[in-house]
Amino acid sequence: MADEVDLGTLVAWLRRFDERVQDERAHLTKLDSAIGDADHGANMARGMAAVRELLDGADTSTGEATIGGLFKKAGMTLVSKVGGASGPLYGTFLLRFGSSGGDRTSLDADGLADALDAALGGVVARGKAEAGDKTMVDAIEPAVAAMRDAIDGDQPLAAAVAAAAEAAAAGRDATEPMRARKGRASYLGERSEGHLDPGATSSALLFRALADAVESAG
Amino acid sequence: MADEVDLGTLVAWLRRFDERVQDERAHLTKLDSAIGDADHGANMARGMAAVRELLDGADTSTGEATIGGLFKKAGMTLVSKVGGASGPLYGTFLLRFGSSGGDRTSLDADGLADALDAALGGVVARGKAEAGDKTMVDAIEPAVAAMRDAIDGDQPLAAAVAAAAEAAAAGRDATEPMRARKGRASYLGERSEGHLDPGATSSALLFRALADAVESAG
Amino acid sequence: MKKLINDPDEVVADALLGIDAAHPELRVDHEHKVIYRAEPKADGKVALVSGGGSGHEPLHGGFVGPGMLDAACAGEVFTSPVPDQMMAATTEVDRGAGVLHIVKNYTGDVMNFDMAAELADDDDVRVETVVTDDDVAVTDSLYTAGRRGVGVTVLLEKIVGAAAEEGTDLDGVKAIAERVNAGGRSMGLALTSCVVPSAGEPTFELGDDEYELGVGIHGEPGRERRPMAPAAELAEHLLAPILDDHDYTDGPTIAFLNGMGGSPLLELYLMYGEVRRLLDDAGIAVARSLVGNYITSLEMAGCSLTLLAVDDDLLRLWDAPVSTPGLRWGA
Amino acid sequence: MKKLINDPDEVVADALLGIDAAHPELRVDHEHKVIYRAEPKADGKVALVSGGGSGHEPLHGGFVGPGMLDAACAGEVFTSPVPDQMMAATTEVDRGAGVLHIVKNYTGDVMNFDMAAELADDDDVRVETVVTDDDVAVTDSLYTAGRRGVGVTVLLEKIVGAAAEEGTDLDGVKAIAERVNAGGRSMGLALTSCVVPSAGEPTFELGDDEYELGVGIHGEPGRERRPMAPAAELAEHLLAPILDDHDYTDGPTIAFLNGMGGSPLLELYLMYGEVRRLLDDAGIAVARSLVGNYITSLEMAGCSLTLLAVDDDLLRLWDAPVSTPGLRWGA
Ligand SMILES: Nc1ncnc2c1ncn2[C@@H]1O[C@H](COP(=O)(O)OP(=O)(O)O)[C@@H](O)[C@H]1O
Ligand SMILES: Nc1ncnc2c1ncn2[C@@H]1O[C@H](COP(=O)(O)OP(=O)(O)O)[C@@H](O)[C@H]1O
Ligand SMILES: [Mg+2]
Ligand SMILES: [Mg+2]
Ligand SMILES: [Mg+2]
Ligand SMILES: [Mg+2]
Repeated sequence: MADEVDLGTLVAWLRRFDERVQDERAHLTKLDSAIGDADHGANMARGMAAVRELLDGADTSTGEATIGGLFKKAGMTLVSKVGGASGPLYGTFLLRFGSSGGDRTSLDADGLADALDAALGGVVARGKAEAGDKTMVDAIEPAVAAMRDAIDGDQPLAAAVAAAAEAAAAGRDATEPMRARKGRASYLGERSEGHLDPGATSSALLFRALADAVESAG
Repeated sequence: MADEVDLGTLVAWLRRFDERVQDERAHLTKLDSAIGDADHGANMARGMAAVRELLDGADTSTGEATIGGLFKKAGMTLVSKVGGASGPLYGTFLLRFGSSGGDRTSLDADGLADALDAALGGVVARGKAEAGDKTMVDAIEPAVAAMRDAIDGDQPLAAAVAAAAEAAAAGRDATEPMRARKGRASYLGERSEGHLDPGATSSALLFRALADAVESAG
Repeated sequence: MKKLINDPDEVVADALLGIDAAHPELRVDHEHKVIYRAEPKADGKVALVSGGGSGHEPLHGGFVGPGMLDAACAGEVFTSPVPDQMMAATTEVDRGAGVLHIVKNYTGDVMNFDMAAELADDDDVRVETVVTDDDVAVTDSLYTAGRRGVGVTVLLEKIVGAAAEEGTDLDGVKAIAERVNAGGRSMGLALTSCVVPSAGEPTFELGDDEYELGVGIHGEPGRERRPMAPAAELAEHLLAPILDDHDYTDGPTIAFLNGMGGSPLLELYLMYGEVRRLLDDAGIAVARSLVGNYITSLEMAGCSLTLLAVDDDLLRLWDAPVSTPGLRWGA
Repeated sequence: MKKLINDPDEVVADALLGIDAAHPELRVDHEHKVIYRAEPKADGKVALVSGGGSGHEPLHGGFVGPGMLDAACAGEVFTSPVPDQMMAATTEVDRGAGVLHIVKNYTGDVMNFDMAAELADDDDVRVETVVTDDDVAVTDSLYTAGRRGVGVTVLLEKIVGAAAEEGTDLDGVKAIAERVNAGGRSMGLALTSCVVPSAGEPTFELGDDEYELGVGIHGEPGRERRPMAPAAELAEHLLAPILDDHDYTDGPTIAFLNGMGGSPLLELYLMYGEVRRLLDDAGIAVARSLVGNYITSLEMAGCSLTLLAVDDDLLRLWDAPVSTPGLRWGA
């Protein structure tokens, strides 16, 4: 197992996320129908298809390609193509991930955790949601925390991202009983209880894609 | 059995027609849904309810009440309350019936047949439909003819109006396979085939009501 | 049936209360169910009266006002108004120059307006009538009720209203009306049925994968049921029978994409885009466009297309000021 | 799903072709999906940019024109537009006096407009923003996303558009916008769901005997599901929470009965009649009325009620000429 993720693995992450999003498009929309406006699947699918096109056109093999360069472009692609709440939020996630990665072409476990932490910080700064508000933050925050814990516990990188994926999934599931206080679901008040949050669900796909990409690279 | 219909029986006729129309309102509308615009039941119910109010207010026991006076009022009531195709047509039917009855207060068999003939003539003049066009004429025309035949065959009045009612019902049934050439059903072309005509159906009720009124009076 | 109504048999009377409250520029005679301009037009000008069954709003009541109608008679839902209404309206709006009745060609409408005109004759008001019959879905024939009047009625009321406002006399106004009707053709389609309040259920049932081609504005079923198709194809099915029936290549046209009431405006614009592409291909010049819900069929989803051949004169009348709840410009 | 569309993911792009074809007085930037006036306003006047998810037509694109907006950014259906669109529009319409962004209070809209404003700052265009949040169905709180912006947005775009046309400066225009938003309250209900084209099925299911009270304009379910009731009662359920939240007894109001898209105009007028009766009873004076489909939710059946407190100044701005596809008078 590598103790680093290189640019190729990070690209694979985004490609896997795209695949999962396209597969789960109808499911994400169904979740958004229940407590939102039935567009989360289409939004994520449109955005990640555009990111896929970007990746198809980008040459990541040359020495000039950096994490910062690539993820900022990917983030701007989401911002420019998605709209809604998820566009700025996922866009900011990737932008901040890119800023944190900077000129590097690979990240060690700490570097990856830092970048994900920065990404989470971007989402929180943009959306002002706290844990428990029934948003994607409820999946991302525990994922980043689990990863940090695993690293602090000297677990290998692959185990750390696997823990993050599991924590994201658990965080997603935990949104079900919550009452939404942010985003469109908040309009439902107590009627938002009893439904998974669509954004938390797509964020769980994001961390699952990361774990899978790292495992495959291993 | 009386060989005349007096004003009381004619009033009873209109009241029975009103009752049948209110009972069959939904059915008439259903027929009109298939090949028209789903209002024939409401139209006839509204019109006959107004005629009923007229009859409730009219004093038909005094010497001043005449067939002409009463049926012209009833006809104008339909014209003023119904609208659509059936308002002018049923209105004209009663108006012409009234004109034919004139100052009389009762009609013998010939007088009744003449008045119904005049009424039919009014419907044809107003609507320009011929037999086979899939309209109320397809119920009224055979009814009047059957009545005339019965009288020519020296049958009693009650038998003549019963024959008229049966002929109207048969005429109604005969509209089912027809292709409409007049009225709203004509827009359907061949798709109008296979459905009873709503107006022919209400006209069959009209002649059934007449036969019942005469029989009860007998 | 779920509707924003109280008693299903009182829908028209109740709605007239709202129209009255919303439009101080209109006056509503609730007894006769007639909508008038609050300010009658000047003496000596021809007046226009129309009317028909309700459920087609804004037609006709929404087209009462300067530059368009003087009065509109509101019948029960999908039921022509009665002669008393047209008589009251005709007497009321006459300014000494006569009154044009604008009647959509349906048996009931024609008969009720006929009776009204017969009775109005006695009252020394000169009445002329134009009957619109632009719907190519219906085969025209001497032996049938003939074509229905649909979309062209809206364009006619606008154009003829402008002519009357200009001071054209009754014969002239009638001649323009007939010219408009002669140059207009329409075709409609429905994706869903409407629900007549007094009936309480959909007039017809349509499967999830079919549509009615050649539907009218009363929720009466159309000429043909077809498998559902993309908008580009639907546009062809609307346009082809119109172009089969009338040549629109030798002059400008007004193109009117009308909503039946239940289709989102977004979809109506989308359909109009498809129609325009086809018109361009066919070499037909569009001088003016109208897109929206103008002659509706309650909540029916679907649309109709109307083409109208125009010349400079008709275009000038189309562009003239109009100020009604349903159409307003230049004023 | 049956709709007048081609590819469900291309609905907005396709519809913009039709808007372009139908409205020579507008100019459509198809790449950015922005609708502009064909004739830009004069130099030195404040420009107004709005936008939001599509599916609410005529809002916002139908309100572009003299007396109202300068540009409208069309997002995907029910999805806020992206910052690139607002940036393009802002740069394009600025006449040197700055640009007001009119944003309905939804997380997505606010975030995307925020990003655009941040980026536009670099470009030396002065941008101010007003966020509408008039929907009393949503409990307002510092800890939540807050109230939605709904019906008042239409009234605000009209009034503020007139102020900008008069030459009011950016601060003044913004102050008027905030005054309008502060005096406006809305409440909506739905009888049916809408169908988002890319989703392909109704966003929510409603029984034949129930309605959603407090629904928004994105087809998101409402606050409460209630047994269906007559219009008179529905009107009470719309009005009561508005009057609970704001006092409208000490001055004139504009009353706005808006259709969600799928309810017949006849029913909207009927509802307005019921509302007016209640307003009369409550001693609330209505100076102006607006009834019709202005901020819709695709084919959703239902309506919303908006009340706006006005003074002479706001009324003058409301009455000022406006010439857009969706609202037009005095011009
Ligand atoms: N303020 C916020 N902070 C973080 N996440 C948010 C916020 N508001 C909404 N979200 C997330 O966005 C998701 C909805 O995204 P999407 O449906 O694409 O956009 P929209 O709500 O504009 O239709 C929600 O499920 C939630 O997870
Ligand atoms: N020209 C006509 N002559 C005779 N009867 C007609 C004619 N046109 C229509 N009808 C009758 O009227 C009936 C429909 O009446 P109704 O539904 O009340 O009016 P509308 O067609 O205006 O909705 C038809 O079923 C037919 O019997
Ligand atoms: Mg959503
Ligand atoms: Mg009928
Ligand atoms: Mg009818
Ligand atoms: Mg959305």
